[in-house]
Formats: sequence, structure tokens, C-alpha cells
Amino acid sequence: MPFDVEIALQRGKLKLDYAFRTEKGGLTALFGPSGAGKTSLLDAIAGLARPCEGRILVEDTVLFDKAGRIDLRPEQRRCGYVFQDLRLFPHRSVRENLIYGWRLAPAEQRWMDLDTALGFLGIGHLLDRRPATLSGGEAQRVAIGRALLSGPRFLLMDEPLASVDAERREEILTVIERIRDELALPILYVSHDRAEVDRLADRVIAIEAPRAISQAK
Amino acid sequence: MPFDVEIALQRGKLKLDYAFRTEKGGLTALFGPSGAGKTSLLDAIAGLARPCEGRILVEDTVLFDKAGRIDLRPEQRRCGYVFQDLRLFPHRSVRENLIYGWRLAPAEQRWMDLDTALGFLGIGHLLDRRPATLSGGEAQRVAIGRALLSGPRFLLMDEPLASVDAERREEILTVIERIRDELALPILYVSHDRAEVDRLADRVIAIEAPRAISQAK
Amino acid sequence: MLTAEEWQILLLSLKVSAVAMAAALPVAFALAWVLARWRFPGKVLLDALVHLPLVLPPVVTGWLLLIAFGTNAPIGRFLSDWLGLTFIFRWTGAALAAAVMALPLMVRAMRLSIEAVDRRLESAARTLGAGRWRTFASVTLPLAMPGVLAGLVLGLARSIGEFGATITFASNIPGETQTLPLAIYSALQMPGSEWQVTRLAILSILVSVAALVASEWLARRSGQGAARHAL
Amino acid sequence: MLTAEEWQILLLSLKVSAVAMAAALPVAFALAWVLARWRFPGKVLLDALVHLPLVLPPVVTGWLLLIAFGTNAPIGRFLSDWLGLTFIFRWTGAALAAAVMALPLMVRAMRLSIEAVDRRLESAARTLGAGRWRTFASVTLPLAMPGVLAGLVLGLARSIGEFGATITFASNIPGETQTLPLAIYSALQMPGSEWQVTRLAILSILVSVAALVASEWLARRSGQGAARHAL
Amino acid sequence: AAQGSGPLVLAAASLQESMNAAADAWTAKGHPRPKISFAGSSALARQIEAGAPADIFVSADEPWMDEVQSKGLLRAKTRVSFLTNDLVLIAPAAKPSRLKIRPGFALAAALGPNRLAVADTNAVPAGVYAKQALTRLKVWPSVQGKLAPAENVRAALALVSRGAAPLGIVYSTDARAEPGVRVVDTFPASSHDPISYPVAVLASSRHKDAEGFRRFLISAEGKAVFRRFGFGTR
Ligand SMILES: Nc1ncnc2c1ncn2[C@@H]1O[C@H](COP(=O)(O)OP(=O)(O)OP(=O)(O)O)[C@@H](O)[C@H]1O
Ligand SMILES: Nc1ncnc2c1ncn2[C@@H]1O[C@H](COP(=O)(O)OP(=O)(O)OP(=O)(O)O)[C@@H](O)[C@H]1O
Ligand SMILES: [Mg+2]
Ligand SMILES: [Mg+2]
Repeated sequence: MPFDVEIALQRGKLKLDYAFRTEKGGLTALFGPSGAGKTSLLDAIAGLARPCEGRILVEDTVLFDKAGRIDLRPEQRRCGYVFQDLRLFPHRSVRENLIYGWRLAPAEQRWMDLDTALGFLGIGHLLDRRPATLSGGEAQRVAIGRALLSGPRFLLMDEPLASVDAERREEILTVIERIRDELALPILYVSHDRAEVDRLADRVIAIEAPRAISQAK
Repeated sequence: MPFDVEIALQRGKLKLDYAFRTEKGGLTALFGPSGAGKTSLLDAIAGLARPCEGRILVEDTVLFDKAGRIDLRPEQRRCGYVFQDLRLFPHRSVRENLIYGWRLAPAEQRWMDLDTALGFLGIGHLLDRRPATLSGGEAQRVAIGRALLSGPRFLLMDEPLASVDAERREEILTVIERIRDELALPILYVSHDRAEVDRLADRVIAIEAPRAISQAK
Repeated sequence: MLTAEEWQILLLSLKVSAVAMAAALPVAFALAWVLARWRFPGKVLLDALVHLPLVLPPVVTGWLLLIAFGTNAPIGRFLSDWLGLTFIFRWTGAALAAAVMALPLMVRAMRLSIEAVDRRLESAARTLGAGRWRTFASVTLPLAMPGVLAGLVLGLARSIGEFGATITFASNIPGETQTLPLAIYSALQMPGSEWQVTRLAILSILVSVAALVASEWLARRSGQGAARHAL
Repeated sequence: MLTAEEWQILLLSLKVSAVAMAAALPVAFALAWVLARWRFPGKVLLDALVHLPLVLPPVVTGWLLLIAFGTNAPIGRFLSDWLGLTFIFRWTGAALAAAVMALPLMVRAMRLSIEAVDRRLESAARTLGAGRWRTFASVTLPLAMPGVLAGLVLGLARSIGEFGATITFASNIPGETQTLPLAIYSALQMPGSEWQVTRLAILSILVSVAALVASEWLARRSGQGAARHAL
Repeated sequence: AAQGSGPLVLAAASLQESMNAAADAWTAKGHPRPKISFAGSSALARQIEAGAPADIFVSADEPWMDEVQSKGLLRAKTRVSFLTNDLVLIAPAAKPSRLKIRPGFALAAALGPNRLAVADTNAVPAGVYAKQALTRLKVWPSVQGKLAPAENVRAALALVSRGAAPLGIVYSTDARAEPGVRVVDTFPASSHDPISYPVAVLASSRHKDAEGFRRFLISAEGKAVFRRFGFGTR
């Protein structure tokens, strides 16, 4: 099973519960109002937020299990996380940002090379710039490229296309579809755009206001 | 005329030219590919980027005129700017962020009060939190509220609804329409969402890849 | 617990350090601001000048102060004739020496924090109607507060420990310029005074621990918490 | 231009300061890290301990070093028996004194920058496959570089100016422990030696200006530019 | 100085205990207590040159008093050299030595690999005297490289009492005040210039008690106080 999650998370005074499983392969969209806990869920799966209980399996690998005292470190989980707040490294050029994870991954785990990424993201002309000088959409595309190039086993994408223009969005969506279909990589995808979700998602998990979980499609 | 802009801007090695005028009132959408220079244009109108030549008029007030050596300071321009990167004050609570500009504006210039803003933005329960603890969409709504509460003469909105969910987006769009129609405030609105633009905009300015400008609708 | 003499030394030390900090704080912040934000030829020279009291042995700094602020020196004469301010052999002189010696530490810490302030937040404040000065007071200064506090703690600790420049410039007059370090020096000059030295040293340490605790408390009160989102 | 004796003093000073910085840098960074990132009971005490050399008059610090590292002291004996390291009356002792005195300044500056590092960037590095150590080396350290450089400059300046602890602990032996400030002190003790003092003081200043210029250059090379977007 | 407070005395740091005792004796006679600032003679002299408002200067050696006098800062005819001192070789109380001071004595051999604690031999008075004595006794060349010059005499004393140096050269007044050291032998007075402490009233002094206190210091009664601490008088 791509994702098998059953956890409880503490955020400030809120307690967030999640429980869902997804069938083989494909893209799972997380859909829900702002503040429902989508980013928190991705953080927990990436190993950046520690659930107070429960377990997380991705493709039958246990990433976290409170009872079994398993808690893989983020760098062992091999997720490709496109952060909602991007988190580009400000002290490194765009090129260095892009190949940061690529260089760390063993050669056999990489499934995309720099040139391919530059092509469909349209950021080839930005390679020597610092992130601080990028426009919003440019920065977002660099963040997508950085995550894909690190050779991940699954993807966590938090509104990855929020400020990308329609034309470029089309190209990137095509690539995401190919990743979904050809590489059969499990993808968790957060978006507020119904059209995007309808087009991409094999299934939608509706995250409702804190404390509610359900499953749809 | 709400906006009368004819300027040239320097960004790194790029030179960006803009020239457009808009008819009386209403909302003007800026539409264009990522990196075209939409944010740069808003920065120039807000007084945060200094054009190398040209002039900027809003509602027949000269904000900038290279030839006439006029360059109003940002605090004199009275724009309500919703930044693409939000820029909430991290050391102040949500409440303090919201009323920052409100307190600075003379009473007769304010046209919205805190409770109204809290209502349609749905952020009443966040007042005592620090911005660092907000979710992406929550932060974005606070940024909108802060700009509206400062009693501006015109609005600059840079993808203000990028990570706001559909339901809340509907409410906020309604309020923006009312501001446009009832207060007749000139609004420059950047968005990548065709549906949003079609619904709101009285006219669309297409900003093409650097060095091109045209006008539509 | 403390003898009358020790009380006198302690209170004098506190007075000297407090006045030194009060005088040095605005100067240090202004210098830090200029070094962090302005670009001008000769900036490295100003930077070097600020570091001078750190580089020169304190005795030399004291001697330079003596030359500059002595009653025979132009500056000294001007200050005493026009402002009634005399430094030499006065507790004000000890405060001046302490302030000068603490300055480089304060400037560096403050500069570091000012340079780290996100200027996009300042421009946001400007668009919301805040002028330069209000933007400074409501955005820049609070965001630079960790550096201001660190600078104050460093400066205070340094001023409490200041010895060389003080004894050279202000001399070692009990009740007037004999601060804790000078009293420790005097005690060290007498064999068999380890106990007295220890007591005075512990006093110094207590004062600075108190300052540290106060600064940690202030830092927590003005703390911003680690940012979760890039806002 | 310089006499043979002045050359000797200058080179010795440079050696002492360089070794002091090399030794103090990792210790200072580790302390700054612990103070910035860890929470544990007694943290204020560690903080106070680090500030100690600043608060106590340098002579007392030198005296404490003498007690701790003297040939009759347990630590001193251990180091000399097992590592062949002796400090007293050796240039290594001058370096130790300089390092100890510079430590508080270095720790503070570094701590300030470590605290300012955006930890979200560290977690981004972790998800990209970097372990703790690599994340530290490729993200945290470069982002804290302004503080490391500021700490180095402060520490270097302080160590070049260090006098009281050195003369007390390592004595004033020409060619072995007589650094610039000690030579200046000796000269100051003799009437009519202003010229000699001035020459040596200018030497000190030149050394530190060189260090400053180097650090500004390094800072610019590792500079990140003001952020335009919240990335 | 204000009514009721005593004159301001600038005194060499090595006089700390004895000068305080003398001031006590003077105060006991019904005078306001003098304020005394103890520091190195060089620092005090430079303060006087900068115009510091003090009344009396007591130096640990003649050259700094000469310096102040040459600038015309002393009140005429008030300079008197009133104290003398001896130079002694000391060892830690725990490790006494049987060395005898005579021309060519085996100082270097007694030191072995260790160092001889002295005040700075180029600058600090006690160090300058020590260098003279060692030179005249013809042992200077053999110990020149084995010195541990300290900031002042007291610091040299501390080096010996802490066991950092097996031998040291200090004033006899210092040695007798420190229980941690034993006097090994006294240097003959002929081996160095006379050790003398001059006192003078400053030209700028306005204090009515300044001259009185100076007279007290050089009176038989005053000198008796200093003799209690081991000084010689003349
Ligand atoms: N400091 C700089 N150095 C070089 N180029 C820069 C700099 N700042 C901005 N640019 C470039 O200027 C162009 C305009 O940037 P701007 O942020 O205005 O784009 P935008 O239209 O807002 O794009 P987006 O929709 O992605 O936010 C971009 O191509 C950007 O890369
Ligand atoms: N440190 C904190 N203290 C209090 N509440 C917090 C904290 N961190 C997060 N929260 C709350 O947890 C909830 C979930 O946040 P999360 O970022 O996961 O939302 P989200 O679903 O990603 O929303 P969005 O679509 O707006 O990004 C929000 O209501 C948020 O306010
Ligand atoms: Mg989110
Ligand atoms: Mg933009």
C-alpha cells in the first residue's frame, strides 16, 4: 500500500488525527480548508513533526511506529518534499539548490537528471542566481526541481503550483502525471484547485477542520 | 484615471518597461507568465523599487515623476499592498499585525474595522497567535486583513488567494468586489487563475516576458 | 555579610557600570547601525577605530584617555569649562573608561543583529504608513533586540571587569574610582589576602550572573519563537 | 623600518594569536551551539562560566590559570606528564591566556548567529537526504558564518590586546611570552618612552586592521545578499 | 578638595600596607584621613602630567619623580627621599634553599631548568635593581635567559609562593609579608643603586593638610611606622 497512515499530532492546542490507507500506486490529493492540517500531515510523514501516537507506512516500509519504537530519521525516509514555504537555501545558487539532494543520492536511486528538470521547469536561465533574486513562480519551480532531483521513493507536494502561470503549470502537470504513471511513485498532493485535483488525483482524501478525517472518490 | 503608469525598471540584468492607463474605477488584473515582472511593477507603484525613468499616477496623484523629481515615500502613497511573500511581522501577534496600519491611519481614512475583517477572513480565533504558528492559508488571510485595515486609497494584491481554500476564497472575493464597487477603490490584482481574473477584472493588462507590454479586454 | 567597605565598592561598581552602559548604548547602537547599513569610503577605518580599545592594551587606552580628557588637554578643558564635566580622578572617569572598553563588544553584537533583520519587513511597515522612524522603532529595533541584549550583557560584563584603562585614567581612589577590579588589584598587592580577593571576585561574579539572568528573561519576553513559515 | 626586536615581538604576537584562535574556535563554536540549541538545567551557570574571563579582572584570570595549570597543579601536571604540554612561562601559556580571554566574545557572537539560523532550512536539508552532520556543514554553518567571522574578529582583536592574564600567567619573557601589549607595558614603565610605545601601538593597530579587512572580504565572499523573497 | 576630607595621595602600589598604616596614625591625631590611590609609579606620574588634581606623590623610584619634577609639577623644596629597602633572594617556604649570595654564586645551577621570578628588569624598579645586582655579582650572563619577569614585585612574589619559580628577587618588605616564601639571602647594598622612595607635594595642590602630611611621613614618628613594615629610613 502506498500510504497507510494512522496518527495523532499535537499542534499548539489542537490535536490532529489522521487515518487513511490508499490502494496501489497513483496520486492521492489532500483536499481541505485552510488550517485543517494538511501541511502538518506532510511534515509528519517526512519525519519533521513527531506524532504523539500511531504509525506511518509508505509502500510497506514502516517510517514511524510509536508502539514498535520506530522513527526513521528524515534523511532515511527518502521523500521528495515540496514545501509550501519553499525553503530554498539562500546561501546557495539555484544550481547548488537543485543538485543538493541529487548529489547525496546514490546513482541508482536517481531517476531524473538536471537537464530534464531544467527543461520542463523552464529555469535553465536562472542557474547562477541566488534564490533571493527569483520571482515567486521561479522560486517555486526551483523547489519542485530540487525535490524531484533528490531521487525520492515518494513525493509530498504542498501546493506546488500555487504561483506558477497556466502555461508552465500545464507542462509541470504533465511531468507529474508521467512520474505517477511511469515510475509509479506514490504522491501526496495538496491543492486548493479543484481542477488540478480532478485532473491528477486517483483518489482524494478530504481533511476537514481539525479532528475529522474521511476518505472519498 | 486610476492608474497611469509609464516606467522603466532595472532588475538585475533585465530592463522591465511598463506603460498602461486604466479607465475610471474598477479592478485591473495583471496577467502574465512567472518572471514577467508583475511583482516588480507593484513594488514600483508602492514606492519600494525606484524606476530609472518615467512616472506613476494613481487617481491623478503623482506618486513618482523622474522628470519632475517627485518620488513620494512609501508611507505617503497610501497603498494597501498584499505581498506575494506576505511579510507578516514575526515579533507581533496576529492582532498587532492586523491593526498596525489601522492605528497609523487617521480615523477618517479608515474604511474597514477589525471585526468586519475578522468576519469575512475567518481569522478571529487566531488573534493571539504569532505568525510563525499559522498555516499557509491563515497567514495569507492575515496579510489581506492587514492591508485592508490600513485605510488605503488603492490596493495592490499579489496573488492574494494563492493558498486559500475554495470556500473562503468565495467569501473574500465577494468582499473584494464590494470594495471595488462600493468604495470604488482602484485595485491592481495579480493572479494566475483565469477564473478569478474573469470574475473580478474590469480589464486585464497582460504582462509578457520582460520588455513587452500590451493591453486587453 | 558584606563589610561597609565592600558595600561601598559594590555600589560604586554598579553605579559606574550602569552609567557606562547608559552612555555607551546609544553610541554603540548608532555605530552598529552605520556599520551595518551605510556604505561609505573609509568604513573599514571606522570599523578599526571601534575595535581599537580591544586591540590596544587597556593601559594604553587609559593613557590615551588621559591625554584626551586630562585637565590640560583641549577636549578635557572644553568639557570641564563648558559642561562642568570632569573625568580625571572622578567616578565619571571610571565610567568613561568602562564605556570605551565595552564599546567594541556592544557594537559587534548589535551590528550582527541589525544585519540579520529582514528588510522586506521594514518595507512592509512603510507601505502600511509608518515613517522611517516609526518603522525603526516598531520593526527594526524589536527584531534586532537579541543583538542589543547580547551587546548589553557583553558590555556590562566587560565594564564590571574593567581594570587597566580605569586605573590608568581614573586612578584607584577608594570611594571615588575604586571599582571591584581595582579593589581586587589592591588586595592582590597585599600578600595573604586571598580570602579578600575571593570575596570580591565572587561579588563580581554574582553581579554578572544577575545581569545574565535578567537578560535571558528579557530575551524570552521579547522572543519571537522559531518561525515555522516564511512570512 | 622595524628593529629586529620589534620583528620578534610582532611575529611572536601573531603566532600566539593565531594559535589561540585555532584552539578557541572549535571550543567557542561548540559552546555557542550548546547555549543556542540545547535546553538543560544549569544553562545559566554555563553561560556565566563562559562570561567569567570578561567579568573578572584579567589579572585574576591569570592567577586562576596559574593555580590550574601551574607545574604543581593537578591539571598542569597531567598535561605535562601525559601530553608534554607545559604552559607556564611558555608561549603556549600566552596563547592559552589569550584564548581564554577571547572565548566569551567569540561565544556570544557565534551564538547570536546560530540562534538566527532558520531551522526550517535545516529540515529541508534533512528531507533531501543530508544527515545531521552534513546538514550542519552545508546549511547551518554557512548561515551562521557572519557570527563566526564576527567572533573571530572580536577574538583576534582581544587576543592581540591581551595583557593582564598573560603577564600574570605566562610572564613577560622576551622572545617567549613578550607579546605586543607586554612590550608596550614594559616601555610604558620607563619615563620618556612615548615614541617606542607609539610604534608598538601602531603595529598592534595595523595587525588588527589587516584582520578586519580580511574578515570583511571573507564575509563578502560568503555573503548571501539581502533576501527579496521569503524562501 | 572639600572641607573635612583629607589630601589625595598618589602612592606606589608596593607601599600599600605601610602607607595605609601611616595614614591611620595621622588620622588618629585628629586629622581627616588622606585618600590614597595605589597604582604603579608610572601610571601615577602620567596622571600627574595630565593635570590630575592630587596633593602628594610617593614614588617607588627616583626616575619617575625626576620626570614629574622636570615638568615643573612639584612644589619647590618638598621632595625628600625618606625610605630605603633591601633586595633579597627568596624561595618557597616549602622548598627552602641554602644558596649564599657572593660574586659568581651558583644561581644558574640552583635554578636548573626553572626560572627566576623578578619584576621586569628593564622597567619596574625592583627589576632594574635586580639586574644591577646580578650584573655586579657577575651572574647576569648565566641567568639572563632564565628570567620570569612579572608585572610588578608582588606578582613575582606570587610566582615563588605558588611554586611556579623556585627562586625570586624581591624587596625584603615584600618577602616578610608573605608567609609562603623564605628569604634565602640579602643582596649587599653595594651591589645596586640605593633603593629609595621619594615623596613630594605637587605644585597644583591646594589642600591645607598636604604639607602637614608630608612632614608627618618624614618625621621620626612617620618613619617608625614604615620601619614596622621592614623599610629602612634615612
Ligand atoms: N535582484 C535581481 N537580479 C536579477 N534578476 C532579478 C532580480 N530581481 C528580480 N529579477 C528578475 O526580474 C523578473 C521579474 O520578477 P518579478 O518578481 O517581478 O516577476 P513576477 O512577474 O512577479 O513573477 P511571479 O509570477 O513568478 O511572481 C524575474 O525574471 C526575476 O528573475
Ligand atoms: N505552533 C502552533 N501553535 C498553535 N497552532 C498551530 C501551530 N502550528 C500549527 N498550528 C495550527 O495547526 C493547524 C494545522 O496547520 P497546517 O499548517 O497543517 O494547516 P494546512 O492544512 O496546511 O493549512 P493551509 O491550507 O492554510 O496551509 C492550523 O489551524 C494551525 O493554525
Ligand atoms: Mg499548509
Ligand atoms: Mg511575483
